[in-house]
Amino acid sequence: MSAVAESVPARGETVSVEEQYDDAVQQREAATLGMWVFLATEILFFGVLFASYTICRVLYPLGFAEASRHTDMLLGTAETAVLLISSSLIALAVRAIKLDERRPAVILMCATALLGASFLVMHGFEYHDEYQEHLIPGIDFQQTGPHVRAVELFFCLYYFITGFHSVHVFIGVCVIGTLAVRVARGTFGPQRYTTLELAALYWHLVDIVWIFVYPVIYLVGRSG
Amino acid sequence: MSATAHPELSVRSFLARDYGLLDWLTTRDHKRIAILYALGITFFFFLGGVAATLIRFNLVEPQGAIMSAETYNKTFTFHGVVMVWFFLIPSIPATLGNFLLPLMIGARDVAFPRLNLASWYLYIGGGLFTIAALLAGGVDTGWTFYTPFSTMFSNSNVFLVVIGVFITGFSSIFTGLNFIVTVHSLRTRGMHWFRLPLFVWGIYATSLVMVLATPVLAMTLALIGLERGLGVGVFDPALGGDPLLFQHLFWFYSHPAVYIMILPAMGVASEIITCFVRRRIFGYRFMTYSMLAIAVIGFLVWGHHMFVAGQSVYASTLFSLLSFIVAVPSAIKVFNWTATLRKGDISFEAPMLYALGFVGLFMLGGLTGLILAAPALDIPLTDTYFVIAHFHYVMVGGSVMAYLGGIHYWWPKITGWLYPEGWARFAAILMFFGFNLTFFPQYLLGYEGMPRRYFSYLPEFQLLNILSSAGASILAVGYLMPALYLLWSLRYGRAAGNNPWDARGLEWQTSSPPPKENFLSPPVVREPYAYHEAAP
Amino acid sequence: MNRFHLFLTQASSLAPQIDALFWSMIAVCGLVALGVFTAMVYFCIRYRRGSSADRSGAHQQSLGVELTWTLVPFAMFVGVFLWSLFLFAQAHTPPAQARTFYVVAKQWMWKVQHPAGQREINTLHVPLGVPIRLTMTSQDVIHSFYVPAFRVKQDVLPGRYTQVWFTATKLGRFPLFCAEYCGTDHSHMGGSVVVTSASEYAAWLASQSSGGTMAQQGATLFNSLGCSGCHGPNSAVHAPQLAGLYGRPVHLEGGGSVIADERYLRDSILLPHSQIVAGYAPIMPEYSGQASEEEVMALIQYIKSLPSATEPPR
Amino acid sequence: MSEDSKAPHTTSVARLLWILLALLALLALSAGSALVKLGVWNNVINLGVSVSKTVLVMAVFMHETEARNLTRLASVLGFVWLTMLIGLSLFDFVTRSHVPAPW
Repeated sequence: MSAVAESVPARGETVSVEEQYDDAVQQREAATLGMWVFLATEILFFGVLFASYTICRVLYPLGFAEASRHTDMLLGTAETAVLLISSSLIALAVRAIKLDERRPAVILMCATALLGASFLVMHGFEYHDEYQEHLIPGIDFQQTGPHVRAVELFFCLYYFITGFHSVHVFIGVCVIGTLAVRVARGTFGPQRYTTLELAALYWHLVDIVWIFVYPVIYLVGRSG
Repeated sequence: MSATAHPELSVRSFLARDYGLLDWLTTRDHKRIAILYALGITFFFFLGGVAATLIRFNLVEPQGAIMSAETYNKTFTFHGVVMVWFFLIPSIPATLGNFLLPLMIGARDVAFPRLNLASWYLYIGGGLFTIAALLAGGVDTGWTFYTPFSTMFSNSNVFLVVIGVFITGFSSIFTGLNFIVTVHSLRTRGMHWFRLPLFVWGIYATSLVMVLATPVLAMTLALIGLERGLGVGVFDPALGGDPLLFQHLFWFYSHPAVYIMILPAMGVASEIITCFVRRRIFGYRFMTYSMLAIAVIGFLVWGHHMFVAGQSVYASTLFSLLSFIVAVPSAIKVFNWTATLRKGDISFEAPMLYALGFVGLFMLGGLTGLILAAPALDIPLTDTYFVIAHFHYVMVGGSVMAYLGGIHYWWPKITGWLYPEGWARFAAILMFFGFNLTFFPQYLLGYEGMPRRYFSYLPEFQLLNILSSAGASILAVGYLMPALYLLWSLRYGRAAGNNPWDARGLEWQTSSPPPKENFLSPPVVREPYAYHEAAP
Repeated sequence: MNRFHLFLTQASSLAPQIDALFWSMIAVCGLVALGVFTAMVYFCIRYRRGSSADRSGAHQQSLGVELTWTLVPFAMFVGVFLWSLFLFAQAHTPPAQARTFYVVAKQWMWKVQHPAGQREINTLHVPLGVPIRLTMTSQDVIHSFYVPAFRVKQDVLPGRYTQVWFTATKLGRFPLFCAEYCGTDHSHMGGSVVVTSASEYAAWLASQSSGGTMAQQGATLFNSLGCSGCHGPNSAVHAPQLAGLYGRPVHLEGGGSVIADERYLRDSILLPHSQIVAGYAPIMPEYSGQASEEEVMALIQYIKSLPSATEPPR
Repeated sequence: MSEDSKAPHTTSVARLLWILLALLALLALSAGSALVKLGVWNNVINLGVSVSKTVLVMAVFMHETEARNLTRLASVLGFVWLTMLIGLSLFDFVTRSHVPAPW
């Protein structure tokens, strides 16, 4: 029942327990539960966009199929692959730190952050192309055709969804990059990895969101 | 208990030592954060109250007594926004909940104290945006922000208010998250789930709703902000955006939000009633199940706000049925509180008066809610004063009464001083009568057909409006009284002692005010409401 | 006018039925409330501190009691729900012979057009005892058509038709309100519904100038907007025939079918590409922004008036 | 706690890489199937693939297989509530005008 926090030791040998917790296990379980609850709220944040998308698509199936064909399927698929790989790398990084393999962990985390950054760069290319094709509602949208309204609606949702997701990726890249530095300094170890694990959970969720974004944005009406 | 508090305890009290402004503003103690919230909430309550007073004042005359239609619209919008998001939603959870939840489960603090403080800052930050919107000229959309009015037609400061509510939403989410984890992780030895006081159950159920509903509101309001900024968006009718889409998203939050307001109030009432009846709550398990049932089913009934909105008849039918079902657990609770009174040993201190008032007024609000849940009756009654009366019975008669009851009940614990009993009883009774005089005529107004949000009205509605405004002035006096005598008690009140009500909750086993670490020795955990046994 | 009446006038065929349910529920809820209040007061007096009442067995719990007051209210709620559903269904089912009036709402007025072509603002003249169906839309924000004496209310949405119906059963002038908040002058967006006898209504219609019936106005628009170029009987363009279309199922490109109701006709005029008729090319220009809501309503009334090719003209 | 906290549970490298391989295969499946005209099955396959990928990520990468039941419950909560939001609001939209009134 030690309530007094121990001073932070080097090399992540022991973890400091805050006064409201009885022990490190209780603290870790609380933090993990807190993260999962937070992820549930994240799902619902994105959920509003997915719900709006679903309803608009049910209302305008043809327009959404047409609009989806304006997106870049190749880049979208590459982005998906990048995120899936980065997700597995961060999982490997968590494994490494639990086994006290600090160097591999740092490398894996840097690779994760780099993949995340490359995801953002690819998105930048996408946005740039769409700007040139006059596909950005509210800024430069000049399209014609029978479904022009539904196309514009789709692209509103496209920017809200991918924009909001990219913000999450950006936050993830920053967090993982920062943590990589701390891992290199020896802050974490087999006794002290909760922060890292939580960051990985967050990154996986960002990945999961994209897993659903990919088909609804890039794959609609490809066969038509 | 002597007139002065125990010297050692008062030194260890969470209020003693480190009382500089900076110490308070950087505190991580849940008890101090509760007090910070209480200050903010009281401020916003009186701000919203001023708006309410102006509304009632204006409605004394059919053509509007004191202001223009535009000002009136901004006033009721401000009243709604402030009362819903800056008073009712955080009221009981963020003040009493923050203070009591760790004490009641025998914990030293909430699970994430830094996050708790951050929540308060978010709350204040959101409040500042809302006040900025007021100073910049106000907003006239109503607290419901219906599209396309809010996105394409209103010329007021929608953007600022939307940002304010968005930020405050995060405060709500983090508070809920904190409480959920606290209840799961930090219960003291022996405090298993069915030994939790009903207040904790109420806060827990509320936290679930906060966490699962608020993100939807935040994102929906963000979409409104984006649509105003870009001039184009998901709700834009020119693009074929459906106006009902917004309503679905909005009410997915805003109906459960009613349960955010009422579930903790139910918890407070249960604590107070058991204490002053001196017996176990009747049907403890049913009370806990019904709270969880309300929290979950409450998410499935939002469409009853849209019976005349153009929703499909099938959807209306389903939502109506679910709305009737969610009324069952509320009915169970009212019956259980009443049954708890039976064979009790009842005394009528001010908290008990508030609690009894809560049960009665909540029941009237709930019963009229049943009428509105029937789609055929909702057709003539929705968007009239009948609805206004209904939700004020639940939120003001229910939540605010319980909040004030809780403030009185735990005032000795929080401050260490007793409030003046005579004044408190008088204020409680005054409020009860003032409240009924204010809002009962509004049921009649609604039945007669007076629509809500009307700046002017037909002359035949005047009598009832005058009655309502007269009641409001009594209510205003009633609300000012506790503010005054509670402050007075801080200076001149009698020392309370650790357990002035001889109550059984864990929070009464520590000193008043509690020490910073809550308990100097581990509290004794037994079944809740063990009034048939002696206090430990 | 300044007098306060406890009972609101019942001026439509549906009003007495809705009131019956309303007062029944008030009675039941009142009884429940009275029962609980009585019990509370009785317990509070009998078991006040210091009274000598018998308190043995005070802490007993009872599953049976709990289940009783769970299941009995539940059964009652289901009963009320079914009763209410029955009325709700009626409120959504206009009689087949109902006359269609058209309503366009805008900030902050109600524009009404009678089938015979007469227009009114903020006033609606209707004959006694005739079922009236209102097809409504909004030019800007959401409004709500509310006549307390008829117990009817329906939101009026931009970009969509909603409908409401009533049969007036009482002569007189009844207040009409906008019930959905719609901006600055929301509280002034009202007027009245004037119920007159059939003969007075006919006289009133005759006294008003109209540019022909709505269908005639629609026929003029049908030519001037260029619709007849493709949909006319002598057109060479492959376009769907409109005669007898109203109320029929239409098969859509890509599968599925819809009933050609007013909502479908409106969408097909303004946004023809959202639902393409099977077998036709999507070549029709959009009339969104070209035709006002009133003009669309006149066109619809014209299309409805076209005799079906297979049925004898009415 | 002592045993547990000294040697935290880890997932083997092979398992993580197999999962990655499965994820990429599923990605290829959804991209490929989208190019073939399958009507409504396009949507079914895409959604099915997304759900499968999510299950894999949550089960292995996010350690759900060895997590407490409470954590598992928290992890599905968001999805369940999102289903309620989409399900009930969609119910309104799909039953609006295409279906004639039942009475």
